Amino acid sequence: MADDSKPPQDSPASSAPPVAKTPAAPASPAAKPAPPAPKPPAPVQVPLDNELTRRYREKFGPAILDALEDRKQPYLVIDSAQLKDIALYSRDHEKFDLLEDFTAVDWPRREKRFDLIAILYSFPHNTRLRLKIPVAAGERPTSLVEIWPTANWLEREIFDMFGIEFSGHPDLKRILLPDGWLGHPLRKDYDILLQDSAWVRENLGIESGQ
Amino acid sequence: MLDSILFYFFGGIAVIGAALMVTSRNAIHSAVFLITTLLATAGIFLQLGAEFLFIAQIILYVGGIMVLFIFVIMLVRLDVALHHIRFRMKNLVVTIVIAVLGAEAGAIIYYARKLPGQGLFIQNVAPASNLTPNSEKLAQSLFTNYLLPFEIASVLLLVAMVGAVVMAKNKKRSEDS
Amino acid sequence: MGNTLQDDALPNNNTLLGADELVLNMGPQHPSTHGVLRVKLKLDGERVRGTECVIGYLHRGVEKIAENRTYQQFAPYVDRMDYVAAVSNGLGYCEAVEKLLNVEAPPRARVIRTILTELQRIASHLVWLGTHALDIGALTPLFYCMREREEILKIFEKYCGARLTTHAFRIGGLQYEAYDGFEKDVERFCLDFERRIQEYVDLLTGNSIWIGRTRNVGILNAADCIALGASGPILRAAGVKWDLRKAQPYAAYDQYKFEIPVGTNGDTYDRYMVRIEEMRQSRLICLQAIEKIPEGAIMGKVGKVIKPPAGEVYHSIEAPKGILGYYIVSDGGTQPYRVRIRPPSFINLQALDKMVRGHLVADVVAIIGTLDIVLGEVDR
Amino acid sequence: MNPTLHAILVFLQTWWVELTCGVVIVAVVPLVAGYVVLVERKLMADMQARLGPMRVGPHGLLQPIADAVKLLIKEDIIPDEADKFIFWLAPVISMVAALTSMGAIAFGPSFQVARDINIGILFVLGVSSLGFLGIILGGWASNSHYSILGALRSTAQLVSYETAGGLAIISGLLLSGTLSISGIVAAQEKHHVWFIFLAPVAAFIYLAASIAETNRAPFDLPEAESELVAGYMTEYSGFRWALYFLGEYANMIVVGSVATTLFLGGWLRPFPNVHWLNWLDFLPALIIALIGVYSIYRAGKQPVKIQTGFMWAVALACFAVAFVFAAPWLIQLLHKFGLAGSLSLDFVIPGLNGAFWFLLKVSAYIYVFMWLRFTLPRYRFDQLMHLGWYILIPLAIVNVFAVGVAMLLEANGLNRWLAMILTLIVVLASAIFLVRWHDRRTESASTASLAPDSYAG
Repeated sequence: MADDSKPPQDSPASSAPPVAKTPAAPASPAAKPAPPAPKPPAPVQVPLDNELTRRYREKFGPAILDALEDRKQPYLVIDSAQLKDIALYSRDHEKFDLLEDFTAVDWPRREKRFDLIAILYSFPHNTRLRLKIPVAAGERPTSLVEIWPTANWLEREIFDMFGIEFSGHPDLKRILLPDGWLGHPLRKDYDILLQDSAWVRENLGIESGQ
Repeated sequence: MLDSILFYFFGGIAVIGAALMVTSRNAIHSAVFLITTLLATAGIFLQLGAEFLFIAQIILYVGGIMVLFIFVIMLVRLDVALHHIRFRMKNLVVTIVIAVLGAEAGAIIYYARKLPGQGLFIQNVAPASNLTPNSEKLAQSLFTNYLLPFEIASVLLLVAMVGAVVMAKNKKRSEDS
Repeated sequence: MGNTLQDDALPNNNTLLGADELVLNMGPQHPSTHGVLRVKLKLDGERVRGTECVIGYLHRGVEKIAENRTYQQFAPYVDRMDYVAAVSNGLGYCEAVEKLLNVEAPPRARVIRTILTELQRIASHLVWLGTHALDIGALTPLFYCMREREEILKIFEKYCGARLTTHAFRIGGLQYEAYDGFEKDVERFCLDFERRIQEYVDLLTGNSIWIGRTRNVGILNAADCIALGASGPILRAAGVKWDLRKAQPYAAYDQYKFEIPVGTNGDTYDRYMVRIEEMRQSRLICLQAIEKIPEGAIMGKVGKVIKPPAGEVYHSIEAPKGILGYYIVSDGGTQPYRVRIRPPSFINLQALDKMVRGHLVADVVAIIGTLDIVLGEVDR
Repeated sequence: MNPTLHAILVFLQTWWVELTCGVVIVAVVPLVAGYVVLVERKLMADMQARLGPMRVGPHGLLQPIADAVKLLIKEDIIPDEADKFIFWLAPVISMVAALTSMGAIAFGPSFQVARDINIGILFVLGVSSLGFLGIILGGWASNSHYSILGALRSTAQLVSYETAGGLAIISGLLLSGTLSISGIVAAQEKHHVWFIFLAPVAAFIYLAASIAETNRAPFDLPEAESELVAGYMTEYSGFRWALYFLGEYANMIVVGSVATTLFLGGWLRPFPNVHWLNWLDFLPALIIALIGVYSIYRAGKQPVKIQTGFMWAVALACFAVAFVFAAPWLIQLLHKFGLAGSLSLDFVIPGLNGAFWFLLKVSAYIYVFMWLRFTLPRYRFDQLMHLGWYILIPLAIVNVFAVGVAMLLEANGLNRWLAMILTLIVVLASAIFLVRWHDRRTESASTASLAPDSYAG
């Protein structure tokens, strides 16, 4: 189980480059090699052990992979299998009633290359909590639409930008990019030339416009 | 002279409009040609000095009824409806209808000659400009001699209107429930 | 949510009754979709049975651009998201990066930031009011609103040389000192503005057509607002007395007294009243702030090269349209590893479907107007 | 003499006034409509703290001509899927109906095409309502959803507001006792009062109905810009669009004329029977001359030479017109000095002055239209329908009865004003009742319809 705060686990175990693992980005001759892995972050994050995290750990045990604090902002690293239960618990028992944002970060060198980030806000307590859910490339995490309807478009955007599919989403399709778009732009290995050369091949009949 | 020019002008338009109305395939086009015919007829009324009739024709038929016609045609798929109307014996039916209408027209022309007066084709007409304005007279006769038929017609129309409203409301209620 | 219109093809209009539902394609080129929003309306007569928003016509990949720019280089890009409230965008971004760096802007910079941001809020609400009124058919308020907005833009222009996409703030503070007469300009505007607001109120608030067009239209109650993530005036109109400026004060908001206006019904009229009152409160904040702008430096201790330590931060502010959040991940380099922007318009727009169901086409226009979206921000 | 030529000469001798008026209407109305647009833009600009058109000619005075030229040379687009014949026909119907209905309007005691027609006001109403055919057909022919929605709205609106407007007119007709336009004006002269004072509610209802009939804000739903783009004329461009546009403005002039004739005393000057106010007859010449003086004053302030020249031209035109208006008096003056011989132009006075007063009143009426447009938001469609059916039509019916009762009371010896006020109280009370009742109805309806739906998400 990887988290970006733990340098030893950051480098991938498998030797295959992450590009080959992404199903939605077809290998293209123009595609650049994956950018170098980010430098392991210095440990600004400190382990967090307060009442809130204790409650979570108590309730979900091993599904809470880690509880950390970064610049005084707490976050939990949780197992994607338990995502829905934890989300439901957060909303109903911990009163995190607003899903302020839901997004993802790509760490291509990691075994589970994506982090889903759910930013929760509690109106009664005026506090925020981030849930960080590591997700592997082909994995289909549970959709949060039933818990927070606002997740609908946010998940569509994640799908659009990262290619993460959510199981149980009512209408998962691209939202910001056109339907025929190739690849998922916010992946670190996305190559901007991909789209261009595909268009050139299709419409001009030549190999590359560059 | 002017009168006859106008008469033949409007009459020609009315006949041409009627013919086009029957022959055109598009229902909206038919409606437009029907409007042309109605307007031309109204023109004849005006030329005859029947001003009230003229404006009643325009307001009621063209402004009211035809607008509703077009409204309905716009909303309903008439091309589909036309498909259903085609049937095998249509040529026979058409022939019969033409024959009956032709016979009727012939009979009228034939017997009209024998009627007292000048027959169907009137030779001498008083110029329309010599006629007196007749709107007031029309109103007078409607509200004196023909008051009862007039009121009965009004009540009939009112009944029809209320009936239409009731039917529409009932349908809506059953849809709601 | 998540309703899909199966039949994309528009049926021939000769078959209006044949098809039970009429699909009306509103936008992307439509006078009242505020840019390039496209809404597919499923209509039953003129009543809306469902909607689908098609967005992304203005997508520029702002979040991707951020990954290839340094922190300073990216700052002007955020102005181009919500281009009618560029200053607020800049404030959110600069404060987020400051949090990432663990620095704070000096007090003077924070007060000036507050003044400019509140002026921007007024300007943004003025644009909203004008266009919203125009959507509902009132032609005149637009020009009155633009007249006042012009005064605000003039202040911006004097301050930093730009009017629309200002790039007024820098990471760590400000680049420019307030110009001579800045306080006087702001004061003159604020003193004049109360009278001007009264003009809009006179034109609209008591007008029975306006009330008829807005009251009970597009109701979104508090529970729905929170579930759909709708924030800002929409949330407050539903009766939730919540404002990030009070809940988690940033910039210099903790120093000033102001009220959070709330509505009761959560309809279009309440949102109108809330925004009008917000303009008044912003005016009060500005007046308080120019009373005493602290002396001192305007730039915090930030080096020429910004290299935040690895880690991540989320910072959100109360932009004119709602919660504007920045989630920034640093890998320790000079360029952000990931910048996620939580655009209020994008998330508020999601509530459109719920708000318009059962209403008429004319109300769709009013509701899009009352959501106060800016497509540059929706599409990023 | 050649008999044909003779016949033509006789024809021209009998009909020259009518022919001239017809030609003038067809030729001048588009131009006037263009300038009404300019005036509207200028007024709107004034109310909205801006300047309006300023570029073409001094103060934008040539803007309508530039617009017309632009529209003429614009590409004429007919959508592929449109019904070409109807698409072509519809704007023509709209324009022709508006122009034809002007035929029966008396712009002055002698400026009328259909002079003898004894159903004048019905003619105007009936023929101008034909313009809606153009709108409906155009909306259908464009084969576009916005167009057809505009056409549907337009039809529904026509049916509702023609009824209310017609009933309002009946109230006026009851007072005049004739359908003939000159008869109506004569009746007002005889009664010594404009009918707006005898039947104010009818005048108000007609104002509302006429705004709806001309598709102007706040009832401009068939072309509601922010909802239906441009409604029935969404797909029209270039000169076809201009025909619709001209039709709309010509229609404004028509309804303004009807209202003027029926409620504002037609071509009569204020207080036509008060002799010590006869100097008012001299007012038209004076006003026009003053406009000329003002133009000269402005001419000095124009930045460009050609604009100065244009302003001078405007001033000269004003003086020429003023001279025509003043000519009868000048000749009277000459008579005093025994200079003019047997020449007399006195017969021109009622005609010219009548036209002046008539157009002034029409302008005032149109000004109210514009004023409302810049001030009020737009009604929603159902609100418009409710206003028409639940408030205006019942009120109009009540008003017809009230006017009838008032006339009966007067015939039985009651003071006219007393009778009028008594019935007016009844009408206003019923108006208040209708509005209250309708408000309560809609309130309960809206809460009922929203309740089950509000948790659909």
